[in-house]
Amino acid sequence: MDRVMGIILAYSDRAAMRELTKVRTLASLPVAGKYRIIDFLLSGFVNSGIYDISVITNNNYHSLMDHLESGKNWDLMRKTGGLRLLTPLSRADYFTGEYKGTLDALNRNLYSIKKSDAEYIILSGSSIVCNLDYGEVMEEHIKSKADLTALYTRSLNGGKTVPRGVGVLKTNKDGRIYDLYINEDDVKLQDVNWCLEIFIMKKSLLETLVADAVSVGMTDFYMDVVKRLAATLNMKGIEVTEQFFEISDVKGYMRANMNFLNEEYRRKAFKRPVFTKIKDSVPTLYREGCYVSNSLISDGCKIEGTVINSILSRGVRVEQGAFVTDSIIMQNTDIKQGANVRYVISDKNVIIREGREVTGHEKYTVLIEKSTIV
Amino acid sequence: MDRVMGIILAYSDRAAMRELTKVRTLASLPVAGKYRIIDFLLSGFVNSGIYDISVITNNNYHSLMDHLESGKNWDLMRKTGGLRLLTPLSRADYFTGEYKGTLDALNRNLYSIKKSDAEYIILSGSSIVCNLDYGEVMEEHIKSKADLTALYTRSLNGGKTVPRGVGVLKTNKDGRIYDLYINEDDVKLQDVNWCLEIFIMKKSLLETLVADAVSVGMTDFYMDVVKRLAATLNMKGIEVTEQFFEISDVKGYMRANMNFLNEEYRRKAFKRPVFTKIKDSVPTLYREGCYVSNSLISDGCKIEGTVINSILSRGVRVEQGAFVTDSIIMQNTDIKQGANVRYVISDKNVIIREGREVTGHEKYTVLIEKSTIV
Amino acid sequence: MNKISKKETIAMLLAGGQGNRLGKLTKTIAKPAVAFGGKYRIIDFPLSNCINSGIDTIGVLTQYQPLELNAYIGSGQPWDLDRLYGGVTILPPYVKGSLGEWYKGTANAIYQNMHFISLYEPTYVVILSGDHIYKANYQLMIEYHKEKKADCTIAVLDVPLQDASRFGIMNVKDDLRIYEFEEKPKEPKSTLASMGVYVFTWEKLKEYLEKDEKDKDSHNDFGKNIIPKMIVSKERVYAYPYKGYWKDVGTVKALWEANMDILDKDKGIDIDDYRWKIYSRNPVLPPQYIGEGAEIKNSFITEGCTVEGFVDHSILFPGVIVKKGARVVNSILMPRSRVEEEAVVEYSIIMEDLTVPKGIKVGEVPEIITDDEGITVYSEEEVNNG
Amino acid sequence: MNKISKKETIAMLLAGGQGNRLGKLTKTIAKPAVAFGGKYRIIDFPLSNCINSGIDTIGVLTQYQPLELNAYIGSGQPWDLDRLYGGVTILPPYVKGSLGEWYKGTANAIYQNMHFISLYEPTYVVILSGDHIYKANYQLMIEYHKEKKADCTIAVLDVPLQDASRFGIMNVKDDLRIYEFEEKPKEPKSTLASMGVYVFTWEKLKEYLEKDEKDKDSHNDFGKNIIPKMIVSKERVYAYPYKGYWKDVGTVKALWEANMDILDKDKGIDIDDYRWKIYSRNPVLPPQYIGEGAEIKNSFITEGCTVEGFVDHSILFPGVIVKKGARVVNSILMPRSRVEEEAVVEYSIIMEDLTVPKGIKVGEVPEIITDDEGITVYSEEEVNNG
Repeated sequence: MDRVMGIILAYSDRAAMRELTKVRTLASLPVAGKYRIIDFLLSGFVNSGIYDISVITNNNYHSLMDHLESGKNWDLMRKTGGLRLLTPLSRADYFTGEYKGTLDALNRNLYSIKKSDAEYIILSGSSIVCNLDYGEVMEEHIKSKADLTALYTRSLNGGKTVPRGVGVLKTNKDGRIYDLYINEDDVKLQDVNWCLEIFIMKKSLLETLVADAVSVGMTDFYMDVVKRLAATLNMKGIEVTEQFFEISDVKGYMRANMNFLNEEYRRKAFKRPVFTKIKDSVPTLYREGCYVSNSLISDGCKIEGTVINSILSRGVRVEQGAFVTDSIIMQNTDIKQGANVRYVISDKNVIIREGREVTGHEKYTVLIEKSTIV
Repeated sequence: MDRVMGIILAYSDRAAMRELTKVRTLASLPVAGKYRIIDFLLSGFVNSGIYDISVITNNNYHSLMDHLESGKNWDLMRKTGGLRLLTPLSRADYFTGEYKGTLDALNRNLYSIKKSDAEYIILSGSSIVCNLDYGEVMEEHIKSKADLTALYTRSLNGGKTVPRGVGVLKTNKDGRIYDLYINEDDVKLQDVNWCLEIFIMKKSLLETLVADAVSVGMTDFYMDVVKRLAATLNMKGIEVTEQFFEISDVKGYMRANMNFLNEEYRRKAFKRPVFTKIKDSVPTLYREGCYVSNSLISDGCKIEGTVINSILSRGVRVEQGAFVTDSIIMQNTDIKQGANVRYVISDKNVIIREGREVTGHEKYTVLIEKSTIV
Repeated sequence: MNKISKKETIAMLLAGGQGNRLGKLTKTIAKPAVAFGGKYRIIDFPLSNCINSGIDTIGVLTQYQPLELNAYIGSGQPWDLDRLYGGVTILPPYVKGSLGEWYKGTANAIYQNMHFISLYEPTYVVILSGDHIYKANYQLMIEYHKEKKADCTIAVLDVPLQDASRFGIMNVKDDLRIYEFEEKPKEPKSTLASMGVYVFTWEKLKEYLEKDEKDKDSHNDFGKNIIPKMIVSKERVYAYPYKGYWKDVGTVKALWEANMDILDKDKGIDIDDYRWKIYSRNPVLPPQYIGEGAEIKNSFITEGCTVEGFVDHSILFPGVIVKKGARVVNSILMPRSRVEEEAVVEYSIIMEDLTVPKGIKVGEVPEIITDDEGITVYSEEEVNNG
Repeated sequence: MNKISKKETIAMLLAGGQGNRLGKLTKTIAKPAVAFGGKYRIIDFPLSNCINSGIDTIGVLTQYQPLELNAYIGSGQPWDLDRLYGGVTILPPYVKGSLGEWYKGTANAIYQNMHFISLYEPTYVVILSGDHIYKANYQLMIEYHKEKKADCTIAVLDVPLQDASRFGIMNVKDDLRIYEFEEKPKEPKSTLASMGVYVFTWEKLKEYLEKDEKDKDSHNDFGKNIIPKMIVSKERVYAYPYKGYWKDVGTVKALWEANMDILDKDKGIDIDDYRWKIYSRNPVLPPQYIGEGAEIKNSFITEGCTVEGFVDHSILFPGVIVKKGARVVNSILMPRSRVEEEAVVEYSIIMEDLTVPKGIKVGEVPEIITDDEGITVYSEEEVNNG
């Protein structure tokens, strides 16, 4: 996989994420306790032997930069290749402001893409949690002689509703893509090919496609390249038979997280290592009187209360008599004595005061913004 | 120096630099062959034991980011402290676009400055080449009980003309600053205190000054803080008795470089190590028939022609019969057979074709833009 | 080698010990590499103490089974010791001229690496060992050393009189100058025990190391030879009184106790102190999963663990699995060990990668824990025999 | 230690050699650490070959004076070998059980580190030595090894017949299978000389290393024992014909010649090849300054040098100073050496940090360079005597 370069479009934040992406990009959203979405994407590349990776981000990328640092934690601090964070404004004046769309983002970073001596590109979004092995699909792409390969799944969100904005690939029986559409409302479709936002092609082709489309004023890689050229280019779809969860609204975020409590899913997700930023947390301390059940707990927590069906990031404190259930509790949240938290997503550095009660419902998760005191 | 944090404002590019800052920030402008201006600033901090450094940049920072990477080459890849590059757009939506001035730049990065547990701040510009030892001036600052200390020199640009835009500190006889002005035309002043754009103060004071000034709509650290508060705050000037060269126009750039051919200046500038990005160049090869005199040559060059009174960056080729004199030749420039180059600044990746002649004059340096073929 | 800039203080960490009394725990690894406290190794404590004290140049002297220790230390990055100048350097025995020499005593190990120390032209050298669990700011000790204008400063602990005969005891004058050093005295005159942490003025140490090498009767040991000689020669040797938790984990029982001590805040060692972090090399493992029906009390559990059974007053290292109905009490489960359903583990240390099979009982509740016998070490021998 | 993911190929680099025949050059450093080519060390060549061949897991076996070599290799970062899994690991001799063993022969050194190799469960192991200057893609050799279904593949060089008796010579069948190995034969039957680069199928190598250890008469050496035994036992041992520059720099003359060879493109080694970079640890020094009146021909000069005199067909290492009127011809000036005014240096190697005083002449033009006598090594002895 020496000749493959990975590109992650790390900025597709959507309004439906509410306050979760107010202080960060989607790619740096915490998931499965101590991880960020991008950890799974980067680990997928690294585990497949792909060490030349560009992360394109648009704005609000402070947490992403802070998380990635030198790339060392993903074994991506390299003399050749390695990890590059590409931001707008980093180049001369004729490009200004934020990216206008995926095509603009790629176009304004073509100078960097061109420098790599990779032959192939794997282009990935950042709204689907996956630690893919790219070895097989790369082989299949090369064997098929397709100009472009798009990965798809037939099992998205465990067959549940898929919110609007996710792409669907139309393929004929030999796998050729003849159309692509974006679902425009929340849908529950069976038997369709949900696009995983992962595309494989020659680097030279990507360069040409981007330059051509941008020169005629187009902006979106999905609609203006894949859909528009479906008739002209030889595009193939390859099915990946794993379970995938996409994160484009709070419900999806909850689902993608809670799924890690499933043993089978967890085993598959962590079959290959998932790297993340090292934090030097101590082991988690379970004190007398705590009760923990069906929960994923990160290091650095102190638990004296009750935690059920929940996911705890690093450094969470659950004091005596506190009760946490069906919730996602992010880093350094303090849940004080006797507090009661149900169906809640608590962002970083939140304090839930003594005896306070914050309760959502299975159908509606309550969200507590970063650094709030409740 | 555990309690000191360095901040470099790395984006003060000025129009008088012509094409030199078209593709880069001033801080990443090549100087003295294989270095960039920021190498001297960072090395000064590191050699003084200051390992907690923020570099604030505004736009056009691709070359800066590419140069600094993880900070490892300056021994600044650290678990605590280390090097941070701060860019606009990296935070949430309420701040947009480029910085409006030095105060806006500091204000929009206050969140990061506040996180450090440093007690003191050394704030530096990036237009003066210096590898200062901050140990003594820090001691003096603390002893003097000044609220703010500004460093100045009485010998800027070797006593020659100083272009407009450089600050002058007015001090009374006990060193207290009572005014500051910016020279508004190219001047040749004797007996004034040229401001080195280096300020020392408590971190808490900087935080307050910035927040206060910004809240009443001010933008410039010089005029809106130092000048405006000269009467109220106890600000001291400390003279640094070294030779300084500032780079704010092409003439100054030429002068700052050529000065490295002076043995005495070179010895002082490199008394403490100057770190830079490692490039794994081979040693320079001097072939039969070459003639080199009074020149500073970086590794990776191949010289078959003549080089006199010049500075060569890494990977420069000077072919047989080619003639280079009184010039600055940046990375990977090819000077083909019989070409003649005099009083020229040649940016990166330039090719001067066989027999071509490019000649400036002592009073006017010809500038060849990056990646040009002449 | 490039000329290296001067460092005021460097540390030399004696990590070559075999740790005989740890038995099976050190069969294939050096003592400082023994796992401790859920995600640490013993050596994390002196290394973290160094970096937290501002000492960024450390020589680690290894000799016994160093592969795992060397791999663990690596570039020193986890302790922020990956530096352009200084950082951490592994110093194994080597061949010089045509002869190779193993490190004989602790002093000889330092003697053989004097050229390394000289590279940094230090004023002070801190000598540490890799066998102790404690937190200490060596910088304060160096300040004390300077104040006293000492040639050698020895950190001492006030121990109960009945224990004093197990230690090297310092007899001091009022100003804490040491006039006599007694190794495990039968009738101790004082209760100030050496912690095995020394600060030397480098010039002085060099002189004594060279003298000691010429003395053929010497064991080339700091405690037995260098320090007594310095005291006899009227050098300025001072005791530095240390207050706080300190434990020599030289025996199975002591190692077990030190582990149990971190579960108990009153015992005086808090590993979760953000102002004095203990760094370690972090494994790449998912968060711990606590299943339905698990019951956990007073335990440290870390990444990669899965707990479905009963765990009380125990420490689980990365990747440990405790199945349904299993019972783990007062025990230490080393990395990737497994306790199967209905198995019982009490007062035991389960070694890395081993499985306690279904329904088996390991260890028993000792009446009084007086010696190592109280703690069962479950190693491959047990597995093969049973 | 965490379980490490499998690696198809790992390399073991024998870097313990004292290099007796390099005399003063290896008095305080191991041979692989000897400076070469203006800014390199000998070991940069095998390390760069590894990383350029895609081999990212390397054990470096050290024994003789390893401090400088260990410090030079450090975390492996300059060769892009600072990795989470794999990278470069220094393997010194160590104490196991209660006994320490030095590495006896080359095979014994590998034998003692079999547990290290096993960590990565490799299919192939490449054995390299730290004494040779060459560029080679080991991956091509492994492909060849696979094609031949070989148990061991030995890189060979076609040498002139008159030189053949100085090498280990491979006698091969038409398909390049080796049926006989002769160490320095008086009457060579072939001109295929071993380059000291072996690819082994790990399973096979393990078997032979274990057998060899039991053989008390063995020198535990690859060339003398392992390879001949494999051939006799009819294992599939193949020769891999290498074309290109290769030089054993085992003597002062060979080292001098190899340095001079890089000045001459026709000699076949190009160190300035962006597709096959030779990496090294870069010193922190300013660019070189060439003064007025300097005259330089056919020379490699690097960072930190100041040249004001005459330099012809020579190699100057970092920080060298050649003063006005000095004359340096056909010579190698090691790091930070100085040639004062009017001094003359010819056919010489000036050791690190030494100064050739004003007006002194070092070395002379040999009539024919046939042996080491032709090259003068200017070392501290000369300085003290002279």
